[in-house]
Amino acid sequence: MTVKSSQICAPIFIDGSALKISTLRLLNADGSLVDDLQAPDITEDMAGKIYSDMVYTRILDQRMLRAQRQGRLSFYLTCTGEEASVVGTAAAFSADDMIMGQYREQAALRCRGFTTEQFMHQLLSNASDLGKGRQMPIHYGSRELNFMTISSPLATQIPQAAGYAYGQKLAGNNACTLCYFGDGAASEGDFHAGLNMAAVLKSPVVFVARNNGYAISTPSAEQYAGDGIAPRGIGYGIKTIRVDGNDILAVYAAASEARAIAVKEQCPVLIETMSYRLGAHSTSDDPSGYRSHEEEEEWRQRDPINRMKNWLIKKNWWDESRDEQLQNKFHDEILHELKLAEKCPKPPLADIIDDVYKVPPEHLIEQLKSLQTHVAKYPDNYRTHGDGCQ
Amino acid sequence: MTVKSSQICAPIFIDGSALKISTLRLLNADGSLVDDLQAPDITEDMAGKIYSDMVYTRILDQRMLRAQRQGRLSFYLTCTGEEASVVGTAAAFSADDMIMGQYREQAALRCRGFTTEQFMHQLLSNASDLGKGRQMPIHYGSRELNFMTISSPLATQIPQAAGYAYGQKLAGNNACTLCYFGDGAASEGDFHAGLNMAAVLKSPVVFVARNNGYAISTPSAEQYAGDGIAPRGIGYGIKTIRVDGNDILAVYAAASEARAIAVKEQCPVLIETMSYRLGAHSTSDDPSGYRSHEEEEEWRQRDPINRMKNWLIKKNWWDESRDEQLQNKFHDEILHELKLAEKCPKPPLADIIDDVYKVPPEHLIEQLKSLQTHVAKYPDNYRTHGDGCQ
Amino acid sequence: MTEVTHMNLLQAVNNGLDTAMAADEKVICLGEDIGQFGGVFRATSNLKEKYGHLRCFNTPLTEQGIAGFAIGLAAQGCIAVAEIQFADYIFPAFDQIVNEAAKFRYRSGDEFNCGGLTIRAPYGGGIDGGLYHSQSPEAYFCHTPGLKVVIPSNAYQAKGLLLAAIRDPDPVIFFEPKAIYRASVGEVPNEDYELELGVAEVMQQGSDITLLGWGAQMIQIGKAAKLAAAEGISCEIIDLRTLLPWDRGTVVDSVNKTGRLLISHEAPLTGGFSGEIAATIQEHCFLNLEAPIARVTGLDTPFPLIQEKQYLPDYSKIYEAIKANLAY
Amino acid sequence: MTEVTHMNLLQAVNNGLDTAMAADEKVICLGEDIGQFGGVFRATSNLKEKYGHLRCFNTPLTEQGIAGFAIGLAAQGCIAVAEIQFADYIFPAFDQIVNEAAKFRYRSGDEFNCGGLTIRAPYGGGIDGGLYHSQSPEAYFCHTPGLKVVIPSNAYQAKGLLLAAIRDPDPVIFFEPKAIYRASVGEVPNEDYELELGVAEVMQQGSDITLLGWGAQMIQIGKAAKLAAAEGISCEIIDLRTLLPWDRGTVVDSVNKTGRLLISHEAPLTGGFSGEIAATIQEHCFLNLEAPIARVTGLDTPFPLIQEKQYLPDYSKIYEAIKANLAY
Ligand SMILES: Cc1ncc(C[n+]2csc(CCOP(=O)(O)OP(=O)(O)O)c2C)c(N)n1
Ligand SMILES: Cc1ncc(C[n+]2csc(CCOP(=O)(O)OP(=O)(O)O)c2C)c(N)n1
Ligand SMILES: [Mg+2]
Ligand SMILES: [Mg+2]
Repeated sequence: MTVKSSQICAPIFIDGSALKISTLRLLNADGSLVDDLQAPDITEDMAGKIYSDMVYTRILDQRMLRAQRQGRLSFYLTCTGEEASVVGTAAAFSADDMIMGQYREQAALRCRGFTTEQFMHQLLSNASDLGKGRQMPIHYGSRELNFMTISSPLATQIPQAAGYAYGQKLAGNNACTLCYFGDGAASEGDFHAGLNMAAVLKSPVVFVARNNGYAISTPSAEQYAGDGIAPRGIGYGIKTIRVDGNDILAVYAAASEARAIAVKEQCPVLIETMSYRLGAHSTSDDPSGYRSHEEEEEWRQRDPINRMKNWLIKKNWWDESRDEQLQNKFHDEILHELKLAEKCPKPPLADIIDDVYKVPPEHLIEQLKSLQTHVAKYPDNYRTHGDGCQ
Repeated sequence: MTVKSSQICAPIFIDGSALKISTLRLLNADGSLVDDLQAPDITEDMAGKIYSDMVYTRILDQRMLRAQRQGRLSFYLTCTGEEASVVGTAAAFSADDMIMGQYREQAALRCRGFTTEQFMHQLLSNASDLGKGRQMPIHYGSRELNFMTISSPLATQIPQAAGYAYGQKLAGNNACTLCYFGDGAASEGDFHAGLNMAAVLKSPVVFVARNNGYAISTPSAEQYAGDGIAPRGIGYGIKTIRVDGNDILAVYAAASEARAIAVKEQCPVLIETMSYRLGAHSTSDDPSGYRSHEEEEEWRQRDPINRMKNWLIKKNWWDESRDEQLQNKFHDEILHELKLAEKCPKPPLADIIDDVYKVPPEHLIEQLKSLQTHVAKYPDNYRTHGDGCQ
Repeated sequence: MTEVTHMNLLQAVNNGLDTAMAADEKVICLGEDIGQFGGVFRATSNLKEKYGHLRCFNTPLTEQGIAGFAIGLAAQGCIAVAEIQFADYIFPAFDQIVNEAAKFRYRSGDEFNCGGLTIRAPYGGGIDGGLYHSQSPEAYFCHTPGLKVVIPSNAYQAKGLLLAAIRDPDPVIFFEPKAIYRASVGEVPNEDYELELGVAEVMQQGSDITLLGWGAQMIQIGKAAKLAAAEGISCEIIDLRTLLPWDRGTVVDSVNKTGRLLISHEAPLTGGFSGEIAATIQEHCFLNLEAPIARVTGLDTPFPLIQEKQYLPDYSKIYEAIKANLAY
Repeated sequence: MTEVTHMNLLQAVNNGLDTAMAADEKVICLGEDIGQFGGVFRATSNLKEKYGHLRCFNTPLTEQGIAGFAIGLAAQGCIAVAEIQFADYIFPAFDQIVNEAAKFRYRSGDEFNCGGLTIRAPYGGGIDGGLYHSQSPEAYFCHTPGLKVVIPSNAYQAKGLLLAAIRDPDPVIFFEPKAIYRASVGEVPNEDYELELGVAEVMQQGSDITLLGWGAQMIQIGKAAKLAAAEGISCEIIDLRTLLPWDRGTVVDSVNKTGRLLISHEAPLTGGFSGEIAATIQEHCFLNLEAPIARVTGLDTPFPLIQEKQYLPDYSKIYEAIKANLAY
């Protein structure tokens, strides 16, 4: 009797590092293509839109960071350094596809057409905020744009995305779900549940693990001991790819293919984008306590926006003066909308009990009434800034 | 500029089935060694003890199953078919090592020296049960034997084992933890948390995934879409092996080596034992609703106890008449102890508030007092069977 | 004339699920072992056969995943009915239920909701289940705005409340008293019907004391009331049915009439939902209360095995508490 | 004479951890970002430097893992002090805390225990945190026999109660009122001291009404009492400090004296721990109560962002409730 090929007859352990996953890369830092590859399948229009959305996001982030420092916003969080990971994936999906993000994917929302005004209303918790001023800044959401409202508890959107995509499969309209999460969130139990369920139940969902090296202060070396997130996909039986997250062409190519697989084969796909969070975790954070300037500088050299710009220029699709124009336009627009939004009213007090249930039950109506009576008696104690706006 | 070997330049997805893990097997069904291997490193004494513990467990299970059908126990659950996976692993560990099981590992407890009397007291919720009659049958535990009390919520022991082993590492006494769980439990979020934390924090714990093909009625094809549990170990960066769980020599060899690695390298190791749950999930279950007799029969042919017996006989370490003697001895002993235990008293009422806290707080003492008054008034409503025993 | 069938509570649950799935193809059932096998209690028997594996399926063994997946399904527009095998195993799903499902509509300003979600779980003692097959975790969910919590106490309620829960536009936690899955038998209409959520049921009129409970406790309360009646004590019995939001008006009216209230549940005393009810009623009926509101509940311990009978709030404990209350 | 240092509540927590780690090398701190970085609030500043990465370390981002790992550590004999970054994120750990830690000793018949476990988490509103950086989940844990629940309201208590919690032989959930992490400043002894768990603190004697609370609410209660005093109303103020098991005796004595009770907490009303206290006190002080027990709490909604001020039970709401109670 001989040993079948899938058998071994000595207790040899497979090393934890046995499965090394390569990284897809198409674009060099100078904008040339790796190995003189063929030009990837991307139109000038699409490239322009992607680039524009990346630049917009960068400027929005810079501007809002400053606004937060000036005390005009209570909180902010940038996508800086990861614009290619986010726009490159989101751009490969259709408007019918649901996006379920973590919180650092404002670039995807921009890509879907969220307006500057809408950003500002959310960030300032205005009455016109689609979320009615209930959540902290950056917790965007829009039914119209199929962008699920952001939720702070990490990784909860992962099994939800598996379920949402299962519903899309039953509906049979060839839409799928795009689900983002970070390298830190991938340690939560919900990650495991969500990926495994999507694989077993064949949900058409594309998971994008944004591996940016940190979860607040925790470097990935203290987050996992394996080779990142990608090998886990294989463990679940999910088709998986790792890409250079600062290489827009690689990200877009992988995402386009991933969406095609998810919809055609009605199954999940995992993309791990390797990148770096260039800024602080959020405006509450100061990274100097846990990482070096040198490390940051090194990654700044690999800026995804510059890399794409170099490619666009090489292709004669772009030039520096148009770049400056674009930046100025965005800059002005954002500042203008911020100022307008600052003059807008806050949501009315009565909103406080809405949407707990579809119809407010009696006890909530009572609680609101007695609150209104109280607030009327002590108006000075409950003033909210901002009143009057067109 | 050339592509580094870890880079790819086309969006080729790694297939979910890319990592196929082989199975360690040393022993053929007839008791001969695979490929005429060298005899493995196991003494006659150790082999005898292992075999005896496997046989004991089989007989205990058969006898208790019958007792449950006769209404003498409220519940039972057998290890039948998986004795080699359990004894073969437990036997490779030292008495100082903590065992944290799921619930189907009574064979490991036997291996540690739990007596028949102790089994009976737990199964009958007697006053002499170490667990004070508080949990359902089969929820054994013994501090003396370093066998953590079984808990019903699945997979909770996995991160606990990672923490327990971390404590052992700090204590520096070269002990480690042996943690069992099933193919179903491995879908819980706690599995992910536990394995990842053990890998990152370098806990000396050996995880044994008992893959027996089912979680109650759910076959593994509806539990996971990947190649079982083993590839996940690689994903976490954990040294991993898969073994034929019905092959005692393979299991023991893998477990011995795993323990050595865990203690020497102070890190986790994962073993996946491929086997089959030959009986029902528990006495509350009837497998005929979800699987075929043929499938069961096929696996019955691979019975781990028979396979080991054939090997022992081939080695002249055993014969059929000793086998019959041993079986009879266990049979009689178990029946005898069951009868004795049935005559034993149940725990006293006052026990009901003990161990909620180390010292019962005032409100619990009050609740007990009023309960005692009430029970004294309605003694007939609260009789528990079984009184008087030596 | 409505056609009825004699069936037990478990069959009524199965019938309710069947009715919901037949009426609306958007209704999906999911959970551990609920497919082929029909669930460990058989609440989902035959549903996979009837409606296919896409609409009734086994999930991997992960309660947090089940809840999360079901929330996603509901957000997409499906009506998701998830089973948690035992209420004792609902805790791994606690974050998904309490932080996600309960806040889904609120946090999005009604851009999104998961109102199509219903989570069913057998709960309570009475089956020799010990710590982990006996718990009554309803109070944890009643402290969570955004959820509805519903508990039937008989077969008729089970079908009518379940259908209402499934179709309710808010996420509902539906606990089924497994101790009386088979013991509680009654006539159940074959047709599709709903019992309004948020409305308590006055099971018996009375004048001396109000007895309030839910689930399997209604049987203990009924027995105690009979014993009391034999001594000339007239008990009003209220089955709360929906715990969140609860029907304060019905309870207040009753207590204003009887002047006394006793609440009973299996869950431990401290932090149990009887505390909330007592606190509210003492506020609203202060001047009409003739004695302190009494609570007859489980002990403040984990649920024991061998002393289950002693642990549970049974009819004799309720009966004694009625007498003590009247003697106050 | 005891040497003291002027410090805030956060520094007192840090000092308490430092004291515990210095006194016993079995004390281990773990949690997200608590190593090098010292935690997002800096409660664990310098502990990794002082005691090494084996005793103070970052964990992967998994609350269920943190709780499970810490339970295992404690079972092994270590004293595990786990941080959950925000109380809002304790729910993924709910199963490990409620089904495991709370029942560990009981289910094993005292063969094993995880009494060495303490779980710390900043909780409560007041930092513009909205739904997920503001919650007060204490009531969930107070319904769980086997746990102790402790909440300090100032720097002195924070150190003394934390040291007692860490060394207590039962698992303790320790919630820190983050709104007053920096605002609450006081003299804290440099030495090692413990404040007994299970004992409330009477902060102010009074005769007209008892005001009861915990955490950051003590500040609102204090302000309201001052306003009331200006109108000649004498308030007795009790800081509960330990919510489970709670000091019924002290509260009963006080209410028997004043005849009135007001309880305040940030958590939503329904199912909040004030319900349990009110239910118990109406039972024990029935004949001495001159008015219904009042509860001033958060609304029965998720925690809002822009309307946080309106949502919170502040001094003016407490003051109005005091006057209404006295006018009853
Ligand atoms: C369940 C939960 N635990 C903790 C937090 C606090 N928290 C917010 S962001 C964050 C780090 C997330 O890191 P990662 O997933 O890598 O995303 P990144 O910020 O790097 O994009 C933590 C710990 C949270 N929001 N939810
Ligand atoms: C958290 C939790 N969910 C559900 C259950 C109910 N349950 C008990 S055993 C079991 C199946 C476990 O299967 P597996 O892990 O493969 O172990 P096996 O029984 O095959 O040894 C289930 C679902 C439980 N005990 N705990
Ligand atoms: Mg990250
Ligand atoms: Mg199994």
